Amino acid sequence: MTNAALPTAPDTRPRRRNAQAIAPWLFLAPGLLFFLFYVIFPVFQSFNLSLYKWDGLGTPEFVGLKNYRDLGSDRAFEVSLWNNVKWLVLYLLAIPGGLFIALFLNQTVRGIRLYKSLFFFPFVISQVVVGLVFSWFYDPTFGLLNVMLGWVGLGPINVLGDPALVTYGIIVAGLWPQTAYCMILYLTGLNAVDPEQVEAARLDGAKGWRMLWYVILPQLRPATFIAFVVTIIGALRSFDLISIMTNGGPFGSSRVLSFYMFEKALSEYGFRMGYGAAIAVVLFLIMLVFIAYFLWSMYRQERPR
Amino acid sequence: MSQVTLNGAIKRYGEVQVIHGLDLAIDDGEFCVFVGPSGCGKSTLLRMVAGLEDTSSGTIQIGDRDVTRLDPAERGVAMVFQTYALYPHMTVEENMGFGLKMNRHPKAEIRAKVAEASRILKLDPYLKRKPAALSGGQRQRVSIGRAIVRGPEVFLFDEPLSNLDAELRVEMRVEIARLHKEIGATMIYVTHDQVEAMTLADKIVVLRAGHIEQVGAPMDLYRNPDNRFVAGFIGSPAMNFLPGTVTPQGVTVAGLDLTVPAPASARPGMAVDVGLRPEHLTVTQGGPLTVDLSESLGGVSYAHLVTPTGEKMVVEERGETRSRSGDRLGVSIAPEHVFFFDSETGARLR
Amino acid sequence: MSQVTLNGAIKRYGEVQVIHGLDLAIDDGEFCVFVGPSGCGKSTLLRMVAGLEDTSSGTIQIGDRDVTRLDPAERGVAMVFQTYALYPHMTVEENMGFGLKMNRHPKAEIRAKVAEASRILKLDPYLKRKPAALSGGQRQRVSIGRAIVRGPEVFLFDEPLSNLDAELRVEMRVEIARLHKEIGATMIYVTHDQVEAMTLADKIVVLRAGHIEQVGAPMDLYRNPDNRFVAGFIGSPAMNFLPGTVTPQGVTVAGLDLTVPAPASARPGMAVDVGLRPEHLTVTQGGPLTVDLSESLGGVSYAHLVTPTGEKMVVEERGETRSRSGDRLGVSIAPEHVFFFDSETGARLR
Amino acid sequence: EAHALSGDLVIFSDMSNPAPRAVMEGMVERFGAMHPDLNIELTVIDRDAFKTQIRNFLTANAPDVTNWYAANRMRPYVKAGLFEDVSDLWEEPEIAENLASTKGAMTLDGKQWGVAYTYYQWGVYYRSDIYDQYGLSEPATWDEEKANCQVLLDNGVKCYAIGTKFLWTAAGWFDYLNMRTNGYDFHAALTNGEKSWTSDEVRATFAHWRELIDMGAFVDNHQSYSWQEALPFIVNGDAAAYLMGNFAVAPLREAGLDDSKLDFYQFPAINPDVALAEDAPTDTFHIPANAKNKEAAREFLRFVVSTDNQTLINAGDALGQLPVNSAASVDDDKFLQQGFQMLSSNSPGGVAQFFDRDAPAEMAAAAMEGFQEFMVIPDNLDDILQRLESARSSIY
Amino acid sequence: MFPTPIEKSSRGWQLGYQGLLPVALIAWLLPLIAVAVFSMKPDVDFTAGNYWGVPSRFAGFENYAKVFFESDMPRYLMNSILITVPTVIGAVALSCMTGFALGIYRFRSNLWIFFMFVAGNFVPFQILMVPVRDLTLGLGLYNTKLGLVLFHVAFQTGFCTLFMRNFIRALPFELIEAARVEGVAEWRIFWFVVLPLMKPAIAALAVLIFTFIWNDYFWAVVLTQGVESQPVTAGITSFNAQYRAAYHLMSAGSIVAALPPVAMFFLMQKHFIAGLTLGAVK
Ligand SMILES: Nc1ncnc2c1ncn2[C@@H]1O[C@H](COP(=O)(O)OP(=O)(O)OP(=O)(O)O)[C@@H](O)[C@H]1O
Ligand SMILES: Nc1ncnc2c1ncn2[C@@H]1O[C@H](COP(=O)(O)OP(=O)(O)OP(=O)(O)O)[C@@H](O)[C@H]1O
Ligand SMILES: [Mg+2]
Ligand SMILES: [Mg+2]
Repeated sequence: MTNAALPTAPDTRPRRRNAQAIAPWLFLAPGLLFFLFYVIFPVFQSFNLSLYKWDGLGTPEFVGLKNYRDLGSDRAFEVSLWNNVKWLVLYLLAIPGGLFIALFLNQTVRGIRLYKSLFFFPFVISQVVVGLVFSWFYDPTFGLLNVMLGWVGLGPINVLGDPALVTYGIIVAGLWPQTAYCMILYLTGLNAVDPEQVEAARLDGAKGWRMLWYVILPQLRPATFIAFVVTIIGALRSFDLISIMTNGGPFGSSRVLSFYMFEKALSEYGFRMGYGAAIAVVLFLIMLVFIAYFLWSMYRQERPR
Repeated sequence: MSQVTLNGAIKRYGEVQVIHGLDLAIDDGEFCVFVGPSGCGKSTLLRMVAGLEDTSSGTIQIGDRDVTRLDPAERGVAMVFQTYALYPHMTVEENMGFGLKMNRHPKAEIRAKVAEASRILKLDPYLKRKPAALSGGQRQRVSIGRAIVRGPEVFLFDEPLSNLDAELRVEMRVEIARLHKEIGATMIYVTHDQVEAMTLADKIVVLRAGHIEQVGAPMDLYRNPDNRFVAGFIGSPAMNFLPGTVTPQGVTVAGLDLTVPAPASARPGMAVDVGLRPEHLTVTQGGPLTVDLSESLGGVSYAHLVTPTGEKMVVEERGETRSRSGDRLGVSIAPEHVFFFDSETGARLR
Repeated sequence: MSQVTLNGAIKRYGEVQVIHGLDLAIDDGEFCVFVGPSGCGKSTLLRMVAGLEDTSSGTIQIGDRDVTRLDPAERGVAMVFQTYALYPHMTVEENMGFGLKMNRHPKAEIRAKVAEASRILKLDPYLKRKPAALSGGQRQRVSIGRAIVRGPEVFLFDEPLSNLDAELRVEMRVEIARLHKEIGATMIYVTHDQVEAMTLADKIVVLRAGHIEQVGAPMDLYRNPDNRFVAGFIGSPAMNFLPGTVTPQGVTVAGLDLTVPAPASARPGMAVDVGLRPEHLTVTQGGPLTVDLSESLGGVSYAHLVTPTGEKMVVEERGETRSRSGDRLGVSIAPEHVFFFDSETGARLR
Repeated sequence: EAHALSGDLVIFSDMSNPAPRAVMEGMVERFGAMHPDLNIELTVIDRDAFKTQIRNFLTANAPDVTNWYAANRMRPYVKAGLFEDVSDLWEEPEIAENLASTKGAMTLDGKQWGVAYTYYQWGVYYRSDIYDQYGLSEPATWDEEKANCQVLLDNGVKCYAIGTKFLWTAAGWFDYLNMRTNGYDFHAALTNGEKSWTSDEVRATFAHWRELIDMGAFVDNHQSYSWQEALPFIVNGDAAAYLMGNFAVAPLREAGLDDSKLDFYQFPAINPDVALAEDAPTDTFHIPANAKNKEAAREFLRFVVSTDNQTLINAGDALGQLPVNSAASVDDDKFLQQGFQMLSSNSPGGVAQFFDRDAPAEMAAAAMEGFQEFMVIPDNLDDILQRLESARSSIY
Repeated sequence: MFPTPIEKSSRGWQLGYQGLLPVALIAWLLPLIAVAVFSMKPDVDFTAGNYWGVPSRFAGFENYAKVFFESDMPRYLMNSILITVPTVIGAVALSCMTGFALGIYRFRSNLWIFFMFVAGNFVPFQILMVPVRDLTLGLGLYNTKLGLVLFHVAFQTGFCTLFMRNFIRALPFELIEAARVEGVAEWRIFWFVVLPLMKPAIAALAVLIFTFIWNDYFWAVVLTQGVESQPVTAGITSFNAQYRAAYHLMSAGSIVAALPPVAMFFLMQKHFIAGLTLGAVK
């Protein structure tokens, strides 16, 4: 055996400089703990709870997947799920709506800043107030809607009392602030549109709709993406408006999953915590599709760094 | 026929006038470069020709048409932007074909024209890529390609190379010169780069604060500047200016022990600025000047000198002998290379 | 004592190795410039010296201390960034004093040091301003001032002038040279600008792809490059390379009607690259070469020539006679100005 | 009194409407005056919100006294051990004797879990001036009822105001129609889950209900209103009557309907073979098991049911309801007198609490939603009953 | 700029546009204007059926006086302030730190932790309802402002971290490196270099979170129950229960409830809009 002294291989692993290795964790700790404690763990607790039957008072009783099986035959759940689909689809109208208003307001005339802010106004107001305002608007006896329908010889209709219309009625109320939100996103997006590209396109002979479609919209993609995300979240979280405007009625026709789960879990006749949790889990799984999509596109953006 | 003619062109932004009634004729097929300090109105003027800025007053003609009130798209011009302004969501091919597509040309024609342009610019391997996947020089080529495809009568360039690094800039400069030779269209080119202006231009327009200072071929401006501004602007390193006095014997340059024949229009006692280009000065060992710093670039070096009166000047040195910091030198110059300017107005005295 | 010594310094990013075991010694008080093409590892190397990047293997010494594993703060270096990296919310004064303040130096001492630095850099009028209210050159001066205040043994500069415009760049370059003379600290300077490298450096380090190609004083590299890469990299416009063959009579350069004495190490029949600097070539009227393009910059002009075999070369012309596109020329050169390189390895043949 | 009380006494109350709120605050004031060393904290919570929040505070931060409802409605809390057993109070002679009538409603598992403080009749409140205008009189039978209604409808007046947004008002109608059609015992069995919702008896009840619906007897769009929001129909004369608890009198009076315009009648008989039965919900006070000052709490309960207090708080100008203490006097108020009469002498079938107090919560929720749906879309009846039946099978 | 600036079009278009703006605005804000008008009507207008007409007289003062002096509204408003302000401070403080950690340091789990915050921020919060309520009950914080504040802080930290981290990412990294070379300790870099630069982000985020929390209804209903701790959004429902069909008072109440975020919006407009885009569009 040759026992020649090998040159001692230099320490190839860089020593992590201590300050820089520990510092991030110290900075993260409070926020992370809070967040884990109040947000991440509860998600898993909900998953767990959905396997139990529990009235919030006694001891939970393990029932396996029974809650989920019950959901399968629960008509109210079906209605809620279906309404959620309506919300998801129709709420997206806020995006073209917002774009339209943004295009309308993207000028530099006197006082336009004030106009922009006022158009944005509905977003700042609590949904509770929006809900109230719109219930009065729809009110079958004195609501402005019927007054206006009267002018054109239509009506009267009871939007919030008609099981076929009620969800649409609430969605319209929700679209109001949401459109304002999308509008502001697009306004700032339009601000960031590269003016030289617009000029290049103008030299290329693009105008009006063709300019919008081929040059502007592609550049507004980030704004559209965010508008899409916030609108989807808004649609799936919709609770306040339903609670204020109809309380889920008439006879449950305006419920959505988030409202139904609240009703099942915490309302006057509810307190089926496990069942409520199961509904929440379903809602979460739907949302997960969008969360995954969002994270994925963020991951793609982050990677080049 | 695509000469460009400006008649009394004026541009106002609100109250502020930034272009003051310019008259300018650019011949068909000419390569015209606008130079001038930052903010002098080069871009504004170019954009007025493009139709991207309204002309407040005066007219602009392209060929025989008065285009003053026409849409940019109708003027038969194409523009290459400093930031390229490529559409990031389209491939190179789509970028180049976009203008034709917007004007509803048939697909086959678009394909043919894009192929032709990409051949000229050697862009074939990149046709399917998005701009983000191209280097700066390639992007600039695409943006030129986009202009070519539309077959415009007039090409407009606004500092097209200033975002490229030094090496690429040289390469693209040569390419643009070649392109001009090949397609022979009228080109108007804005730059603040000496070298680009000197090498590319058939005609240089020197602007200052919205006025034209001088128009002419590059070497004409170099040899025969009309005023101190143009003299200092054209040529690199810049011309040295030293205060001089007109005496009956000629013009004496303070601190330089130098007397040169006075120009015809100079009156004795008059204060003049004497202009001496660094490349026209010859160094002699021993003299009143001190070398502050000597910078050697290889083939050439520049000595920064200080006169006894504290004026600074730069002298070019070539060959093997280079002065060093601290050396004491004299300079000499051929009389025909000395320029004189009125100290007050800056006008050239001949 | 603050020489900087690298021993087998290696840097890996994950699997990719970007610095391949460099050995380098920079003397105390020396001005050392790193040059090389983009991505060759200049910044990485500088940042390894600063401690902003871990050194994967090998050691770095500053003075007599092994700093390889030390925090940036403990290395006694100061760094000047390309983007200045001034704290925008602090005044010039606070920016310069920040490092000392954070290290709990007494107020009076800080004030004194800041005053001293601002005197050197002529920043006194701006001490109370925020960076936003300064011009680019002033900002760069502040960032240098911030480095000076801490009185480091070693200054590190990463392309400090590349965000300035041409005029300011010249001015700041002179200022940095002056500064080095004044404080005499060791300085390491990264740039891709020929002129900066040539004029500032005591020693230039030419890097390529994480390897050192050559180390030496600027004019040594210009006159005596070790290989084709360095020869092509140093000098502007770049050296012309033409294929040549070694014959018993000497080296014949294809298409150029030129035979020059062969270097000692060349074997007959060997293929070599012949290097000719544009500024060493003299033009003769009538000959095998065609002028493709002639670019005149005023005092100097560059003729782009094509040899009968299709090779391209550039020749510098001075004085009043300038060739024009289409002219037919010959060139001559003093034999001592001809360089030879092995066509395969690129190594200089002497 | 025997000895002075001290410390804190925390009371959570659902008496949030203006009149009850005043009563509650008055009681606290008087009780406080009696026990100057006692620091009483009263929290009044919105009556609807209270129903969901009671769970939270019973487990988390229990007060010493809380409002709630009698019968089945208190079962979950009793089962979970959250209410204090107050059988001891019920052994005290004063309470045992005077409150005997509500003892049943407060008893579960043979023990008493709180005390009642008021109850009130349900029935039909109507605009006597409108009835007079069209020459109508209080109906005693279903046919008279419908005939009256037809006259009103012909004159453009709706027979009944109702607001079903919060569902329970429809349950009042169901209670009465079902008790009149099938009798108290059947109704009790149904709410106890012992009868099928698809039975012919239940269908008969709905058939009667449908007669009114088909006539258009109820105000339109009732699903959009709470019970308060439906009051203006009565006040404005757009509807002539309102099936409601006696608590409706106060706001109607306040809105300007004095006794010359407002009157009351007992819900008419439908099936002559069944005895009349009434809804008379009982509202209660309880001591949470986690209460801290139970001594003071007991004292407060004694105070609430004391004869004087009962007289006072149930008076027409206060709650305007019926005292639970038999020694207390019923106010001279016209409606209270009528109600008292009705409940004590004309309700041989029995007295029910109310649908959502008699049926378990989950069933009540499902059923009341069905009632509302039926009132809006009567054709869905089969579907609704099927659903309720399947709910019944899973709930009980 | 797109669409073509109106000043480049004909005079007629310009006038048309200028005229259309207020009309469009009124149509857009019609519901709100109606409420504002409602809140100034005397109650006789409602009994007389004059819902949408001009108020028969101006009764704004008495309506608002009633809201302020005869209802619990002031207490609800106070609660809202006591909930919102600490939440804003807490969430912004925490997220400055998390954002700094995630934006500046390279460590292996960085991106995953960041994604966890982002994902948590998008969770439909109903799924948290039952566990969070139990947690709050368990901590003895049910029906306290503190309970609500703690949860809001935790939940908003998700969004705020996304926002702050992206903002810090956009800061020039050389600033941190420069400070490191100068020997500044990490926490001092945070405090003296990064934090001052985050002022605009902090302002924007603070305004944004203020509105979010002020307008929260769901958690107010889930975690609180009475006038002693409920914020104004929940309070307005009981207020409305109390004044049912008194539309003038309900309107006045709603406007009072909506006013603070609106005032905030107008005062801090710039930050607000910056916030929406900064946090989101990055
Ligand atoms: N939209 C505008 N409103 C008001 N003034 C403007 C506007 N655009 C340009 N200007 C002014 O017009 C003058 C000319 O600007 P221009 O951009 O043409 O200069 P330039 O010569 O291109 O400068 P640079 O070399 O920096 O590009 C400047 O003084 C500028 O401030
Ligand atoms: N964080 C990193 N991860 C992986 N590779 C890196 C990283 N940073 C730099 N590199 C690679 O290391 C090499 C050297 O980069 P460096 O920035 O040092 O080049 P440079 O010589 O400074 O170039 P330039 O002149 O463009 O500034 C490049 O190939 C680069 O792609
Ligand atoms: Mg410009
Ligand atoms: Mg670099």
